[in-house]
Amino acid sequence: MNVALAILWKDLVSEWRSRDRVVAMLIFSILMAVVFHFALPDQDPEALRALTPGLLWTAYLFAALLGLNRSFALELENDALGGLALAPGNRGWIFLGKAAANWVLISIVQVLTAGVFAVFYRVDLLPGLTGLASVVGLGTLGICAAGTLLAAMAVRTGFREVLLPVLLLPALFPILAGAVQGSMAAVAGRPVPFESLQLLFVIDGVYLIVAFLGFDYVLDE
Amino acid sequence: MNVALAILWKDLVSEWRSRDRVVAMLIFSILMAVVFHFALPDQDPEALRALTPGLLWTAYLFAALLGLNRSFALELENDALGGLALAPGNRGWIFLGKAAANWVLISIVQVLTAGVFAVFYRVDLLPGLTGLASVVGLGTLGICAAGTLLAAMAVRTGFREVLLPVLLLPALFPILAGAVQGSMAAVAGRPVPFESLQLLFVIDGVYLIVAFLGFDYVLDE
Amino acid sequence: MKPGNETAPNPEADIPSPLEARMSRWRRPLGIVLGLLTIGYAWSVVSAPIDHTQGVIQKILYVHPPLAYGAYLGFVITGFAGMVFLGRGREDLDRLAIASAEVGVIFCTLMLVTGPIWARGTWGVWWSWDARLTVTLLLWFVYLAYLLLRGFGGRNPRTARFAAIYGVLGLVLIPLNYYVIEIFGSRSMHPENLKQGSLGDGMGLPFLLGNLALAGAFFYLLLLRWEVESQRAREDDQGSEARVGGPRAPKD
Amino acid sequence: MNSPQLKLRGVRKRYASVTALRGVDITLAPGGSLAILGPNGAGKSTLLRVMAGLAHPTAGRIEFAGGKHDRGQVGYLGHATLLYPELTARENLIFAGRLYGVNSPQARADQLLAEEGLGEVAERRVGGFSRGMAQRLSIARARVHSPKLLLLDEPFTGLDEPAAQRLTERLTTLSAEGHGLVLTTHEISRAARLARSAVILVDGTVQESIDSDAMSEAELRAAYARALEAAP
Amino acid sequence: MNSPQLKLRGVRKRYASVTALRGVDITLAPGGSLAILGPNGAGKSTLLRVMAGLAHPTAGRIEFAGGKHDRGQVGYLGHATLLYPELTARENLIFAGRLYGVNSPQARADQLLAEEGLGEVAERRVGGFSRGMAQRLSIARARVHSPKLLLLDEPFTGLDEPAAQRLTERLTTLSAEGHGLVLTTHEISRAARLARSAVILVDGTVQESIDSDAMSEAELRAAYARALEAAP
Ligand code: HEM
Ligand SMILES: Nc1ncnc2c1ncn2[C@@H]1O[C@H](COP(=O)(O)OP(=O)(O)OP(=O)(O)O)[C@@H](O)[C@H]1O
Ligand SMILES: Nc1ncnc2c1ncn2[C@@H]1O[C@H](COP(=O)(O)OP(=O)(O)OP(=O)(O)O)[C@@H](O)[C@H]1O
Ligand SMILES: [Mg+2]
Ligand SMILES: [Mg+2]
Repeated sequence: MNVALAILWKDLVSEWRSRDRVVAMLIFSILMAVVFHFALPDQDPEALRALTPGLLWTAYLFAALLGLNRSFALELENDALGGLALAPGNRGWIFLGKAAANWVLISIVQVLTAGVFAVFYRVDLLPGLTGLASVVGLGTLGICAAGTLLAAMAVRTGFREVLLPVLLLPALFPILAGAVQGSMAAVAGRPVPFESLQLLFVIDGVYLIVAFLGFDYVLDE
Repeated sequence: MNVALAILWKDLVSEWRSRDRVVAMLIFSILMAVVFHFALPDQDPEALRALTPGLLWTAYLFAALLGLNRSFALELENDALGGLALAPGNRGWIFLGKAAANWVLISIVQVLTAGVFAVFYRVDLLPGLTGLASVVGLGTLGICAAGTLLAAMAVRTGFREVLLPVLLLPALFPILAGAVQGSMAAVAGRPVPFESLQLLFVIDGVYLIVAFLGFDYVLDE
Repeated sequence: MKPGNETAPNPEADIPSPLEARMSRWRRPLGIVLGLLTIGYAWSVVSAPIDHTQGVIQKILYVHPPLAYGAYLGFVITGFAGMVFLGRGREDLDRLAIASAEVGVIFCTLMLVTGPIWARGTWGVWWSWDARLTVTLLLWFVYLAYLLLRGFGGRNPRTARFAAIYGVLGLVLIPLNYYVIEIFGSRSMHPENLKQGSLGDGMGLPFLLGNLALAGAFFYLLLLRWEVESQRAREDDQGSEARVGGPRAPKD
Repeated sequence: MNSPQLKLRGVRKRYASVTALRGVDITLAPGGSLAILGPNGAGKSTLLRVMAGLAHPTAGRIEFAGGKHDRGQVGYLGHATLLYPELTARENLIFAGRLYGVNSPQARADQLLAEEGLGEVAERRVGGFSRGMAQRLSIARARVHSPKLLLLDEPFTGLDEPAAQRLTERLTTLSAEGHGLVLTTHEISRAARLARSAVILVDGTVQESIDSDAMSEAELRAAYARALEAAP
Repeated sequence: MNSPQLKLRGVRKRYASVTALRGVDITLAPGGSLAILGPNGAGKSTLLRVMAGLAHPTAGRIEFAGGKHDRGQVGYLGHATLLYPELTARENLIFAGRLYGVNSPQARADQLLAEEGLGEVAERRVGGFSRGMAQRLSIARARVHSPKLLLLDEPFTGLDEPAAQRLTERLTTLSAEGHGLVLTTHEISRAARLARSAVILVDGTVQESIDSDAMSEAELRAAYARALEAAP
């Protein structure tokens, strides 16, 4: 528990010092919005608005990839990850600390990104806000759980940036599917379908448990 | 010149040994295709087909980002980039060697990705193939020129993965715009508009020259 | 518990392990049974009635679901063998996991080939982003990534542990793949899962034989692949015993 | 406050194609100190990583006082510094202290910084440290939780003479207080001064071991030479 | 085949908040050899990086035989190994050879591998090398183009005794043949054996310099002590 808090503190302090991760993720998300604009020209505004939740989640996903990669790149210099592995006690707490830090940073970026997309694509997010927030919160939890575990693995095999998306994206599709569906409903002012939330809940739970237990093996050589 | 060839050889040998970059970029691109599907559900096939060139270029762009990042991550361990900086002669050749290696690897991935998109989105690419190939070739040249320079810069500042997209994407928007336009025409069976090619040509030229000359400063401490 | 935390299993662990030795004895008899089954299967598929709406293409039914079940089976074995490997450090089960993942991916690939052929025949398109189809594609991706992880990481215990965890993570998709039809029921193009008596007259026997034959093929390939894997492990083991050592002073 | 007994039995470690350790048996008595010597690539660092619980042995057992390995009792210094370049020296130590559940990490950090002569640079980012400064901080990190057993892989690397001397004194004191010590080095004279027993590894095998309580430098040198001779 | 004269005038180097060099003047005669000594953080590595052309001085000049700095004449060994972990030892040397336009890189690589005692591990990936093995290869890399001037930053780090001895012999030979040599180390005895002149850096300033052709260890030690005294 203390270990988790120590890691959370350490990650947030490093981030506060440089602010590089949040800023980069944010700019990346905004650039995604612009890329989509270039890539999908000639759409009428109505159609574009319908696409917004999907585009938003795509941006979330890739921004999260960026942040997760960085999160472990930090641990790689001077074999700091080896230093974490030396700490006594259950290594699941190390996972929780890293995952919590990722969750905090990614969530900050998501809130800001949502604002940007709302302006760009002229969508009013306020009416369905609670629904949207719960879907995003749950979805991000799953992304951070699986992402933290798999980023640690990718980093340890020495292939880092390249292996993470290959491992992570397939694991995240169910989350993406549920989250996009839920977000679409929320944005359209409908209640979030129960199945979406259920799906997210179950997957989050499974990923958290597997990651907590599995992290022990990930840090071993 | 010899320096450029030596670096090209070294990069291709490393890649051949692990094949990690090509495989990862390829799978990443395919996953992008699937992500788009999740993000843009309920589109009728006709509309989706029209979007294909844009989606394809988005996939190209992000796959290239992945590859470029990795390309310099390789140089970072043990300060190997410092080793390159020690080599005598004009450092522009170092740039050319890295850029050429990136161009080869990214092009391989692009050909395969185009095949996958053609099947997934039911687009027949054969009729406009020459047009498409020339647009892709030119566009990729620009991506590699700017990308290699900026990736080296990003890596030198120590922020790497996070800084590269932020620096690179804005520089690539003009290329993206021209390339998407050209590709759309080619896929639709129309001749590629002259302005697109012109735009790509000019930008490629400028980026290549700037990068060749600027690389000297990038490698200095 | 973890593999060899403070007590690694017996140093010169036998390769093949007792389990592997026992299992590999089953391969030959299984091969014979498989041969017989295949003959009966082929005969029954040929003599089964031709579907009056779809025509001959409907005969894909006799391979398509069995392939799916084989893929499920392969991935489930991968996941559980991985769990036991993690918990007990049983390297023979790690080798089983590799074998099983590969055979599963082969079955899944064949399903991704036969499905679209059938789809082309009845729906008129090769591919649609139907929920079932999409999740099947994902399943394929996950275990392809599993194999890639093993390929990238090389043959070492660390990679084996990572792969085991990833294999367990991937298990989430199997129930999702099966029940996705029920979840998205109405909007799905792919027909629902088979229920008691949903097959037409005369189609039951060939379908049953198909399941048996392909299950037989699955286990035959699995055992074969497992043997190859333990063979490789043994060669590795012996190879690394040959002196490697560090650098030497030059002998002048 | 003696260190627990450390016992390795038949420890083997194989990397993909290289076998680094081929069945190593070592017993370190409570409060004992051991020097691991051997040529480059002999397996010294691998052995230390196994002792630290960082690397799994491919086969064999490692025990603490007959029981399970306990990472909390061990301090480890490796070839990598284990430090975070973006944090300051002080923050690095505080973080390490928290990882090990040290009671007041701030106070402990300040104490260690002073001992290692890093007081003046305590608030500087570790990324800009010189090799010797990083090495000192890394030594402090290994000691942050006052471990009963210290594992040091070439601890003198990059230290200037006064710092090396201070380290020698500190290790002697710790050893006298009953802390366990295992170290690797290529300087046989230092090894003889610091450790009461030694093993000489060649090619992943213990070729010679000395366990007399008063090990002399000459004796150690002779054993080293014999070990190199004996190896194929 | 004497090395060109190397001349530094008023070299300063400032990092963001730290000044590592505060106006250093050094002249190395053709074929001369120089030891740079000083406590941790004195600026030795920074000075060597400036000489190698890796770091730009913030102010001041650096000249070769009165002319421009020429990277092709310099071989550099730093704290980092400059090696590619995914390539084999041999490939690393061949690559370095090509970078410098060596005539037949393969033959040169094989020769250097044999000299460093790495013949047996030539085809192994460098990623799995032990510290000493990597250090040897890194030394070979610095020498791949037979540079006229060798800059070595703590070259003995991690080497076992036989390897260290071979390196000493090789450097003595090179020096005798007229190659220039600049090295840093914390072992004063080694410095006295290898170099004919020395400077002692403290806090980015040259506090003492010895330029007698027969520098003795005792003399060097005394100068080192004086320099530490003199520094504030
Ligand atoms: C890429 C994946 C797949 C494709 C393209 C595909 C395609 C098809 C097609 C075209 C049919 C015939 C539909 C019709 O008669 O209208 C079918 C039937 C069937 N599929 Fe799939 N399928 C896929 C995956 C799966 C999976 C994973 C299962 C797992 C259980 C499955 C089980 C079945 C069953 C049981 C039927 C027969 C249903 C019936 O006749 O009542 N399919 N599939
Ligand atoms: N991660 C690894 N992958 C592959 N081989 C490795 C790895 N780590 C070590 N080895 C190999 O294991 C052997 C022992 O290495 P180790 O680092 O333990 O040697 P050492 O005795 O510490 O040497 P040195 O004195 O040079 O530090 C060497 O042959 C080395 O190449
Ligand atoms: N990249 C950097 N950023 C900030 N400060 C730096 C950087 N590199 C060196 N310094 C600082 O410059 C000073 C000199 O460092 P340098 O590495 O040259 O010392 P050194 O004499 O080689 O020490 P050592 O004996 O420990 O290797 C130190 O105070 C160090 O903190
Ligand atoms: Mg070592
Ligand atoms: Mg230094």
